[in-house]
Amino acid sequence: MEVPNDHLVWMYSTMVKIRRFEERIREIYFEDKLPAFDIAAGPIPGEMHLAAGQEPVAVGVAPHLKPGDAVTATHRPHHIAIAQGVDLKKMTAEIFGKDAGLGHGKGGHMHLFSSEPSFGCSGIIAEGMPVAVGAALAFKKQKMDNVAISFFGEGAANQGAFHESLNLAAVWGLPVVFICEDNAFAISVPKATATAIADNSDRAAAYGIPGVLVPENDPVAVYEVAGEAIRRARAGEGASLIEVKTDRLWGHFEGDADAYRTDAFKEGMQTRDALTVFPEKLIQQGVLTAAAIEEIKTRMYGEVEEAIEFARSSTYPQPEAALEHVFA
Amino acid sequence: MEVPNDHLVWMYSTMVKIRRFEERIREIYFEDKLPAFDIAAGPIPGEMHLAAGQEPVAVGVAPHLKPGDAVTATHRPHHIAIAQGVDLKKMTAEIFGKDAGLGHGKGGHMHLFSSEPSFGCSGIIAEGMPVAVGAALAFKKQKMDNVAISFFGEGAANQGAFHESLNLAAVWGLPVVFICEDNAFAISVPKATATAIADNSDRAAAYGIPGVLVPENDPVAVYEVAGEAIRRARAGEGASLIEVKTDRLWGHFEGDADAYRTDAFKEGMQTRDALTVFPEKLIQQGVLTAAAIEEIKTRMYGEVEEAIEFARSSTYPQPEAALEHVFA
Amino acid sequence: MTTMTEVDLTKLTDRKLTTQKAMAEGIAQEMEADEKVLVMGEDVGVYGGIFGSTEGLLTKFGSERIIDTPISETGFIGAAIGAALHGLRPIAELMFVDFFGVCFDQIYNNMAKIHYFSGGNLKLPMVLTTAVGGGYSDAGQHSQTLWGTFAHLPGMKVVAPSNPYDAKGLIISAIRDDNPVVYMFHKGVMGLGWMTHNPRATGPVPEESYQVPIGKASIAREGTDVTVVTISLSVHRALDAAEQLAGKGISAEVIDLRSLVPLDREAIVKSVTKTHRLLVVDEDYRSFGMTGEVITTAVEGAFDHLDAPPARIAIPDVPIPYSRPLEQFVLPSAAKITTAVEQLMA
Amino acid sequence: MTTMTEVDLTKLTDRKLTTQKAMAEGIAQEMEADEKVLVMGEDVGVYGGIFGSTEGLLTKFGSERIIDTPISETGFIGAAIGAALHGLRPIAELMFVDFFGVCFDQIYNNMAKIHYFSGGNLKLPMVLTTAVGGGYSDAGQHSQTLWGTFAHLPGMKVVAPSNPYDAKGLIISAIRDDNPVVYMFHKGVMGLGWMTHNPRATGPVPEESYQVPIGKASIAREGTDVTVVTISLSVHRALDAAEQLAGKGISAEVIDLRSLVPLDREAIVKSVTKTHRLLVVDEDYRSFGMTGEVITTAVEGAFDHLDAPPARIAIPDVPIPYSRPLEQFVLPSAAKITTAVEQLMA
Ligand SMILES: Cc1ncc(C[n+]2csc(CCOP(=O)(O)OP(=O)(O)O)c2C)c(N)n1
Ligand SMILES: Cc1ncc(C[n+]2csc(CCOP(=O)(O)OP(=O)(O)O)c2C)c(N)n1
Ligand SMILES: [Mg+2]
Ligand SMILES: [Mg+2]
Repeated sequence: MEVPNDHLVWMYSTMVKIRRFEERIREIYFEDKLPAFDIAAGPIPGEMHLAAGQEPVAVGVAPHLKPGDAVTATHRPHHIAIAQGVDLKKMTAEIFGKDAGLGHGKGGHMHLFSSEPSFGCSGIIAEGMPVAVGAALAFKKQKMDNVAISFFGEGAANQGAFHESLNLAAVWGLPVVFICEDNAFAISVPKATATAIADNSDRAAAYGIPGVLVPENDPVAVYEVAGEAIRRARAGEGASLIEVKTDRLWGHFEGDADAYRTDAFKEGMQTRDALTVFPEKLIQQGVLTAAAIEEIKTRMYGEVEEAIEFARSSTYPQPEAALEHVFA
Repeated sequence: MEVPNDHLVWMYSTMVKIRRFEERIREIYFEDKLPAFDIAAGPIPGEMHLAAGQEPVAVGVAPHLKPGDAVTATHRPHHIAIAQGVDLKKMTAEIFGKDAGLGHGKGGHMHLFSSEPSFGCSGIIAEGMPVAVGAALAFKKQKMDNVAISFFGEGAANQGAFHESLNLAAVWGLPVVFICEDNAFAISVPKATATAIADNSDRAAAYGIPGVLVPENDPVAVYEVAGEAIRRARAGEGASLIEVKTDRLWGHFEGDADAYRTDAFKEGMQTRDALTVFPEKLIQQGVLTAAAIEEIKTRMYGEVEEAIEFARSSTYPQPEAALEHVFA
Repeated sequence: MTTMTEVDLTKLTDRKLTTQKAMAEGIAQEMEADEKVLVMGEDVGVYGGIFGSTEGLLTKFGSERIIDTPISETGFIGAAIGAALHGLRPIAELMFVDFFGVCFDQIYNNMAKIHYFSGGNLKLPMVLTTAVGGGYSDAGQHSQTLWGTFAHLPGMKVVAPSNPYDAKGLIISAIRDDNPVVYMFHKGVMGLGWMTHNPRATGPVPEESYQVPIGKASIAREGTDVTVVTISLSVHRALDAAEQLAGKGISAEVIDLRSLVPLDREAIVKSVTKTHRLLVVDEDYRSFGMTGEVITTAVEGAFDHLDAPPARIAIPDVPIPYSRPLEQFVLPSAAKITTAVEQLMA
Repeated sequence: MTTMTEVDLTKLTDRKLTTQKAMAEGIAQEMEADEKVLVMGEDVGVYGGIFGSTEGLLTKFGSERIIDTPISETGFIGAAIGAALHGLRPIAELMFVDFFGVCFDQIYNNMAKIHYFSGGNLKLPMVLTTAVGGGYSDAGQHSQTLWGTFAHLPGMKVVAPSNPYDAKGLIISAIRDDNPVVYMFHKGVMGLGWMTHNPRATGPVPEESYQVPIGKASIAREGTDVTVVTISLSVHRALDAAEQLAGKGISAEVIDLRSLVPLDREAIVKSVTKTHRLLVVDEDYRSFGMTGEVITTAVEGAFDHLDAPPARIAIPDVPIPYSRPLEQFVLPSAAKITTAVEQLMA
């Protein structure tokens, strides 16, 4: 699959935006939490799962999506949401717990819901997988050519919902693509001690659907494989499973001492960081210049700063608003 | 694998016992329920899932078991329990809801529990699968050479617990054998509309364990395949998955009009009924004579009648006993 | 609060149906009216639902809209959520409520919370139908009601009809509701040919479409001496007891809650304020459930009106046993209600 | 019912631990004493449990007995059941109680019922440990307590310690119990370095092994004017409120239930009989839960002693919201308790 230049540039730009976003959230997360770390304190309290390193998965898929497509993501959702074009200001405001947030502050970072584009995520492992199947069912029943994408971690692939979702999608021939972000760890538990086989993509055979491995954390590789899977889905040829070997650069959540991964492993991730490797390739290929890269960074950083400014300056919901929205 | 003659005879005899048991339970089940069928009435009330037709699976596995091995079965448990040698009198008394039953009448036909031999079953699809994994874990931790066997229906193979159990068993290298009784239907839902692939044995690849198909409802075929899987498990070589194509001769439960299966399908099952086919083979092979078969029938029918007599003549538990045994 | 009397007057009809047929008719009428409604579940197709809840629907609407699923409750209930978010109005059937443990995350953490998490932006118009209750020796994994468990967790409405009229009206209301509604039908109120005959399971049902409001109790029988609050099949038990009690000069008012969420607290308080005595009857487990909630509601709203401590009858915190004498011992019954009321009056 | 005063006298010690260290020490001592005890769960190994419940155990006992599992709660909790039936005494950790929906069938339908179904023949000596509670903006799928849900369903004991002493004594009792015990530790009582500092999360813990009885409440503070019944972290809130109230001349007795199953009804009734007033404080959802059960227990046992209708504070039947002002609005607090008690006394 040929990748058009504007897609390459978009992918890179979006990777920059995501990384910057995660870095800024990380900084702000620690505001007012130190010196004695207090998870409940600061402008962003609670658990915070950041996706730095996993940008290639998000940006490799998103260019193939169109309005009406549905995406479900996990507890580590920012990169996916940003790539899909979820309103960054509202999303950031939600992470800050503000009334202007996607959920008026009710959901927080693990519960970002948007209807246009259709995005949802959750705090329960594999919870979004059947939901994506259902979105795809709705598309098929309504004869729409939309697709649903379900992102999940390699740890989630050992949860029962994975199995039920893939079987349902396959037996009903639904337009859904399951994308496993294999960062080799589920919190501290290495894939090798949790998963009986090396590649979850091989599990596709248990459902008679295509399973494709993307062995490197490269946006172009993801782009090509996801493109084909989404094309199939849109054309009524059914579901696919993709596994991408990717990297979680930081701890499982912020505050995680990350003592369960060796220094060598961590250095390896730094060396192959797509945020460094990919732009180098783009320069080599003549797609981007150093100057263009600087321009992109300035622009993306600006967008991120604007969203953060928006979130910071927004007001908190009224306490009693907690009682609203239990029922429509 | 050579099947010793005494095993052949034992398998046939046990098949006769199981079939007779199911036939007699069926007859008694309808006592006092007619003319207007009332599920709550009669000596055996409630749902009744009988296994006539599936005897080969039960008797093909049991000869390889030894004391201390653990078996978990399903809502359709009688054939497995009888083959494993669960006390027939106590089991029958439980089905009759009597105090002399395995569970003093508390469990009933879907909740038969025995410690020697170790047998359990349940009313929830796939519920016994993780339990078998845990029994195998206990055997491994305690350095015992026992194995655990988990029986389940082909419908259960689409339940999340199937996936989690197989992965756990594989990744921990446990001595457990998963045996799928594929009778092509989950109540009225045909396998083809529920399961994305033809043979669940192919799903073993998703866990890196051997998966073997037994394509015919034949005790010897089951014996051979189960024998090898149990040998592997006992030898510390890990888990296996087996699928046996078998037949549920009657309705899903008693009272089921069975309108969802065609006459042709039902006739096919009758033609290939192992209770007819297998003894013919044994006669041909000179293992049994017609007279020996009669003798076996007499003996087995007698055992069944004795158990039923025991159950019938036992007393019901005192009503207040309902309050006991919530806690040890 | 609507009384049955009001209902009978306004909706007078000679047409009698079983609860099961009334429920299936309600679904069919909504499916005719709105092509976005569809049903998914195990054996809802050719079998028509193990308890007849979807009888005849496959023939009427075809397998595109009446979908038999694999035994994958997490999968298909989660799929119903996704479908509800994307334009459909699915009805998902959990064959027995007892099976909720394999799929409760999708129900209580996802279905019930997405509207809230989204700050009201996303709506989830779906119905979860499920069979509840015991009394026919189906043992501990096929006889529970568990409505207390569902009602305890916020974000889903919970209804349980006791008669054909309410069954049809409530399923229609549930389908039209923009919120997730859990619709619990007791096998013993369905009027199934293969269950013990229950005359109260057949009753007048207008042919046209109508709604019974969610969150409103009904007075199943008016009375002045004591209030019996209950739901679903136990309404029948209470009505039988009330008849016996009438013979003994005791006038019992029977409140059929019909919904647990929202709970019609006003109806409870109003009746207790009138009668000064309360018995709560429940086929769910006793502790941490419906009986405690209803009694507390009465105590909160009518403390000074209570002439005696409220009493309760429920499953005495044991799994449902299989054997008939054991099961009958733990189930509520008209006899137990009669005795309890007599003790309350003493 | 044991009072804290008794306990402090008999077990006098200068040694102070956090609740988290006390719990881990209790597990370690039992593992040393009985090689059949083992731990399985997500991140219980090198991570030591996300909330430190298994800190140091991997080093002490190795990966044969401290087993990191895949994210397969149905699988490994079911496996713990199988292991318990075959000679081991497993502790299975469900990382957050909020995740129970993916595995509840194994818990409530299997673990809790096998002993009963077997007519008492099979025993299930296992412990399910799980973290509960909110207050740190972890939102609606990571902040629930849900103990009411567990306590409603028969066949499992349910305990929730509020302090280090009880944490150690209860985990030891749970491990030695031949029944399934659900051990719920509130993140806010653990004394974790990365949570808001809570002085009550550190306290005296004897080094030697000891048991705290399951099913016995304790009087966390004696008082005469009003009874505040609660559990887990809300005991701290109630104690804070009781101090404030003392300053206003109101003497509040604080009952720490410690166990919900079995529920120490005697302790509730005894205290209410003395004080004549009851406030129940719960961090679980309000309706169909603990508050209703405790109030009903008081009404059943001490109706004539109540001078005012019992009151309750609990999560007002909404999912736990993320944003700090929203979450604080729905959580119980010392201030809310103080106000409610003042209203009760008025
Ligand atoms: C059902 C359930 N079990 C456990 C958890 C706790 N948990 C949150 S994230 C996580 C690890 C997930 O690993 P993976 O799926 O690989 O995603 P990653 O964090 O690596 O992105 C775990 C165990 C949960 N949220 N839900
Ligand atoms: C979790 C769960 N879902 C649904 C059911 C209802 N149910 C009982 S048996 C059955 C069909 C099982 O089919 P299969 O596993 O093939 O076993 P078979 O009945 O054919 O022996 C179903 C759906 C159940 N008991 N548990
Ligand atoms: Mg991972
Ligand atoms: Mg089958």
